[in-house]
Amino acid sequence: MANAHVGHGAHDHAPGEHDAGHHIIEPPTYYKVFGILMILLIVTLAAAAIDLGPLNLPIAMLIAIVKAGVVMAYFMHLKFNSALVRLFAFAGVAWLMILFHLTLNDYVSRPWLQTPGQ
Amino acid sequence: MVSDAHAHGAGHHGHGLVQHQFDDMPQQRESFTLGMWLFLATEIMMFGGLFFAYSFYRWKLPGAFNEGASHLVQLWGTGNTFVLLFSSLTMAMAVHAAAIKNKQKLVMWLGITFVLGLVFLGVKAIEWGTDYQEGLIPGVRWNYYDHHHEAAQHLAEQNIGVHDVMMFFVVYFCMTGLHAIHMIIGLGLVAYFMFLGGKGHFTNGNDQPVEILGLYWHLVDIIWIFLFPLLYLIPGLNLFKGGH
Amino acid sequence: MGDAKTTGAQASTIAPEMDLLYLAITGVAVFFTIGIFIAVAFLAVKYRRGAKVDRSRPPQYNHLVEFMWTVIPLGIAMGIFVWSASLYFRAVRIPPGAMDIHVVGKQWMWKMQHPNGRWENNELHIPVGRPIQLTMTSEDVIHSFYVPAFRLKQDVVPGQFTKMWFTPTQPGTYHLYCAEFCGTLHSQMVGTVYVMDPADYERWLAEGPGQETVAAAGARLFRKHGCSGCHAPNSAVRAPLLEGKFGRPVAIQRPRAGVPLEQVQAETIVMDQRYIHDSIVLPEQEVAAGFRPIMPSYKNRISEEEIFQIVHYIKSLGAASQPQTGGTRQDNTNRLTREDYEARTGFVPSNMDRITGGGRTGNAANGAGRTSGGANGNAGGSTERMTR
Amino acid sequence: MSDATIAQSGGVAPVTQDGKLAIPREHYLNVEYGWKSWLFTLDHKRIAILYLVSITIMFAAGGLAAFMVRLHLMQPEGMLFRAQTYNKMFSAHGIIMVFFFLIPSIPAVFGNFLVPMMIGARDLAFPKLNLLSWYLYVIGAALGIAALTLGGVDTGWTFYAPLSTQYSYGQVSLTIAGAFIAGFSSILTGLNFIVTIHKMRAPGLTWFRLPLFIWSHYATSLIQILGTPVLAITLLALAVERGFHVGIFDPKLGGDPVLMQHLFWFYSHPAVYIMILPSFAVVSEIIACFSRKPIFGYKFVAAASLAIAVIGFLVWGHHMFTTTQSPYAGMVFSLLSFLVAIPSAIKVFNWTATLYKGSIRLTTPMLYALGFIGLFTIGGLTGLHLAALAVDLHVHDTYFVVAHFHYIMVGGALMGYMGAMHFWWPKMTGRMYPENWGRTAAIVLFVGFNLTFFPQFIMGYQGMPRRYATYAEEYQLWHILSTAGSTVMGFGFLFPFTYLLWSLKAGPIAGPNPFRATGLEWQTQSPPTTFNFERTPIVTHGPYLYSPEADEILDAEADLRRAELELELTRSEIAAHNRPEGEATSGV
Ligand code: HEA
Ligand code: HEA
Ligand code: HEC
Ligand code: CUA
Ligand SMILES: [Cu+2]
Repeated sequence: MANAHVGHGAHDHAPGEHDAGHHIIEPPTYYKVFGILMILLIVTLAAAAIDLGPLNLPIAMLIAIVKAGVVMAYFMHLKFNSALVRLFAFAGVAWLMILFHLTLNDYVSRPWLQTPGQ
Repeated sequence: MVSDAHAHGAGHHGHGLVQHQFDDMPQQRESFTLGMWLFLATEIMMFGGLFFAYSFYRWKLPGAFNEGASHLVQLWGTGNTFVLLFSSLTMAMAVHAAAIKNKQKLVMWLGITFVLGLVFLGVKAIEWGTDYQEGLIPGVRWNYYDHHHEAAQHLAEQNIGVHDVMMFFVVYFCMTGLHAIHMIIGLGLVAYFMFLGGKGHFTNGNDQPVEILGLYWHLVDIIWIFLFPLLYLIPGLNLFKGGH
Repeated sequence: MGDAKTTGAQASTIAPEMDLLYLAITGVAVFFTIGIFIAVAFLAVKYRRGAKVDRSRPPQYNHLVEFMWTVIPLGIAMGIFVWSASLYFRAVRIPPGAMDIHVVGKQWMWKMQHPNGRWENNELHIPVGRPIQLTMTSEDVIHSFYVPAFRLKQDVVPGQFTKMWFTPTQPGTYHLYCAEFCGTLHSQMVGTVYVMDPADYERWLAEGPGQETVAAAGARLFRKHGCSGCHAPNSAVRAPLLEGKFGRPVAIQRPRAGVPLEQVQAETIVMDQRYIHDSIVLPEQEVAAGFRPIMPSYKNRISEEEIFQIVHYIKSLGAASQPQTGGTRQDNTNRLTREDYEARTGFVPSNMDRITGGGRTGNAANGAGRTSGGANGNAGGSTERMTR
Repeated sequence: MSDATIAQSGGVAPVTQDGKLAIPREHYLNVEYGWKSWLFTLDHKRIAILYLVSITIMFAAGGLAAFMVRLHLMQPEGMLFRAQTYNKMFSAHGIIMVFFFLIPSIPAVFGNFLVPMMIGARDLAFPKLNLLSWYLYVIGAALGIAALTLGGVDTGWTFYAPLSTQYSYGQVSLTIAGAFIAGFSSILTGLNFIVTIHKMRAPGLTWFRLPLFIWSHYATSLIQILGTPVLAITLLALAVERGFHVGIFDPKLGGDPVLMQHLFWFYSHPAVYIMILPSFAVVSEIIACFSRKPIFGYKFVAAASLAIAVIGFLVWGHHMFTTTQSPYAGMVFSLLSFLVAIPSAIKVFNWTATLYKGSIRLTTPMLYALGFIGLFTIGGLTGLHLAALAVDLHVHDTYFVVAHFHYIMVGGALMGYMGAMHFWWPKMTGRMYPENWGRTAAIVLFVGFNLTFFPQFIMGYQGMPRRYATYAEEYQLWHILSTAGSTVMGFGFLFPFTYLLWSLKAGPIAGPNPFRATGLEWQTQSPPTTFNFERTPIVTHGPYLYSPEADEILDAEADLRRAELELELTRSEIAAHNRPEGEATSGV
């Protein structure tokens, strides 16, 4: 929908879209990103070393999400892609959340119905 | 998709890099980028089914998952995470090399990526091999209760059933197995791209296929980024003790 | 079956309410269907090509109209939803004091047990006017307990207990169906529900003794076929004891041609139904480690049915510390224990504790499939099913 | 014959004046010949034809199985087969019809053919993927057929565990492999469409100038992309469980069978919208054309497609009301199921409203489209019965459900497919189908359809369970009616099968736009050339430039001209005196 322009047509692009996939990131950025990933890897391990009880899992996932985000933004150039591409990149994750949410909804609420007979 | 991009783009038809159905290069580039991301969305959904099964059983059988995960060697897992993250860097460098039309560097970075991928699979093979010897592969060789009599006894006391530990390993092998299949496909593509890259295919202005390959490679990496803490780190950190 | 009533019969308290809701929805459906049909037919005729009618300034859209035909169906739909959901909760929430009957589904039959322990197959006798609750599980695949005259069905899922309840309102005989596809004879997993006067029911209940349980039948066969001659604790032959072994790991050897048994590596598998079954028909295939393979094969000498019973008997030995009375215990809890279920269905349903309030305490969710096995090296064959 | 002529003259009246239309000299069908030109083609139109042929074969197979099912059920104890064989028969029927016929049907054939043409593109964005998707489909279908001939499957199309993983003796793994591969074919089609629709529209073709056909296909593609992978992984898990005897879903091995149902329906409910949305697409085009009006409330109809695609992902639990699913989850799913009915309602009402003040021609495609509205309405409204938690306790897994989904999938989706077949047949082949035969077949199918499936509602409510090889006697009457109806349907399908083949050789020549439709696909010759358009069209307006009033005038003029011509001819006839009558009129 980003590119609907009356009288132009689909491949007359919104400003900035021209660059989709053309944007060249210079290696130093990549090195920095890699450094961040390494730090995050260490943080992952450190977080696992501390026993936080039920918090361990969410924290581990949070770090993993940050890692994935960094990879997507820079290595996969998502930061420089059009909004449309970003939309679809997140559609997969969003739909997955539907699956998780509604299914766990079922399992979690199973014991709720207390029957007086019991 | 990747090969599609290549075969046309590389100018097999002898005229231009723009395929017949497209008007110009930007349109073609955007189409391929969008198409690849859609494909990645399907990959996310596909792995998503397994991630869901994982979450569900871990939620249902927390003790058994803890026990099962304690038999994985965290050092291998950590090493492999490093290897894959590193390979993502080298892949990004390969994409960059193609963009700046540097043939030597392109082939070099792809080569390093390839080697790193091999290392990853090698480590996985070692891990699985040990699992086999230990009888930790459900449906293939499962001797868990033989080798871990005490643990089994202990679990029984906690009311953790025979199959509950097995469930961890079923999920573990499904997830890492599917991931490994993706790695193998990725390696095949990287090798193929090295071959074509050596012939100058991607440094003639048609660098997009490499970028698309890169997207695939990074996604496989991202999936591992999630697999590693979910599978290896359940019992907390204990790098140097293999559970076996 | 021929005498079983079907449709018209509204034989439970919930049935008339179901029919009313059904009729209401059907009313909505008919209204819209007829409306659409008439509108389409009328417009198609009136505005047929060549008809001299006013076609000036045809409307392209109209927000008010769109709004109306979004909101009105939405309102109707929400109305139906509220009605049906509230009826549904009444249909699934079990009233206090319901009489508890246990149901086990298996390919392809139903087994019901009454509070006093009486078992029956494919028939269900119940008193009229009393709330009845069924506690159900399955031995193998998913089945579904369906009595059209009650307007109710509930899936019967292996590894879990499901419940349904109803109060029959009319004496008579009614169809009982299995509604979830469960394999070859799904369509013959049918039976009859007899709704009786309470007095008749009491008489019926009293006249039949508790029938032999599967495990008890197995015990009889175990003696009849001479198994006990070797496997009894005081037997002269050196053969493994079977008590307390079910569901536990056992060491075995798989003899290979030309290799002396002593040199064959032992491995561990879980003693499960398949293993026992194969031990009976193919004893030489997996030999209990440390024993000579002298056990004769009973292939073609014992029917599958009998093997099934023997297997269940051996399973019940797995709980040797408990009295082996199977389902005929007559204490006033009228609930089967974990062990009873284990003996009947081969595993303890995961929600056992919640449903029956009995059994061992512990993480109920962890209970599924505790005691049967089957995932060992050679299970790739076709012998894993013998639940008939 | 004469009807075809009328349709034709009603179509491009000015062109018919010279009395002769000709098939254009060069088009996509005759640029190349030989099997290689087909098996390696990258032309979306040729791939569409490949799909058409293979899908027709699968439909015949699935229909044959359906007919066997119906014959068997003539008698309570079953007429033809042992129970085992019957189970394999309905499983084969369901699996073929769903995975190998209905899911690919309209998108892969007509979507493939028309999406690029409707947006003024030369081809889909990824022609090679398109061809690959056809090959995947063929491999999947071949595996499916192989499984069915090498012993069959008896799990139903739903593959519920643990029946499918531990207890079924059939060729479950092979069938699963077939469905798995066909699934990827479906994913590739969807991916191709989305990119094409986003990136390849002709200049000036903004989103709200897109035909509704495109909107619906876009929504379909979204479902294909986001849903199908979950089916793939579920099938994979089933295969692993079956192959290695480990328990992912089998409770005896620690698994949870209801989890499998969740995963299965997460795809398979949205999949029913994969089946129906493309039919919505077709019906919107046909109704606009034959009532000579833009679709009423275009934007609402377009948005409804997307709404269905999204909400459709939230309702899958309504297939599991009687399992161990929690009543609260059931309630949520029930509520959402009622919500998803609303966009469908919007569509039905808007189509009906489109007829108002139109200039309606009851051609064959229009008959199918109007039939679609009626039958889909019945099917959809009975979906409300099923979505109502309480009622579903009674009718779940009875013939009421069977009737519900056949009303939608046969009465709706299949009728849409038949409508599309007739509507775009001239575009695809350059020749007209015979109008009278077409109408007859449409009516026969409509009658046969209702006779087949209406009785199933009745016996379903009376408690007749589905997937029963034998049944209680009191249902026999309804079964016999149903079988009778299916026989009528079987004959009904023989008509189009025959006359469409005939029309390939002998049908009247259609000309570029026999129906005077205004979509882009009609602005080029029939059959089109390989690249569809001489030059990329520039779009300055919406897709439905119809005006019933103007049309009536045009029609009247055409009629006048025809009358004059006829008069002239009659005069010359009288002059010639002995010329036979038939020849004279056929010249018109
Ligand atoms: C193309 C296929 C298709 C489509 C489009 C639908 C559409 C719908 N389906 Fe159906 N369905 C199937 C195919 C389909 N279904 C199949 C194959 C099965 C069985 C699977 C199996 O078990 O094998 C099934 C089963 C099925 C069930 C499970 C039944 C059971 O097993 O117990 C349910 C339950 O809610 C359901 C509901 C619905 C609803 C609410 C819609 C809605 O989308 C319908 C919306 C349409 C309308 C409502 C009509 C138009 C509206 C009006 C004219 C206005 C008036 C409207 C109101 C007042 C609200 N369907
Ligand atoms: C697209 C989907 C689709 C279509 C089109 C049909 C079409 C038909 N279906 Fe079916 N059906 C399903 C999808 C479909 N069905 C599904 C998903 C199930 C559930 C399966 C399960 O439970 O797992 C089912 C189940 C099902 C049952 C229930 C079985 C049971 O539960 O025991 C019945 C019974 O009457 C039936 C009948 C029919 C009939 C009579 C047709 C008729 O419309 C068919 C008409 C067609 C013909 C009669 C053949 C036409 C072909 C030719 C004329 C060509 C001639 C042949 C050659 C040249 C070789 N179907
Ligand atoms: C001649 C004595 C004999 C008779 C009679 C006999 N068995 Fe056995 N059985 C053995 C011996 C010895 C073994 C151990 C060697 C082997 O596994 O083959 C054994 C093993 C078994 C095992 C495996 C036990 C384990 O711990 O692995 C089972 C189960 C079993 N028998 C059941 C039966 C049943 C049921 C019958 C009667 C139908 C029966 N046996 C009759 C001698 C006998
Ligand atoms: Cu049991 Cu169907
Ligand atoms: Cu559904």
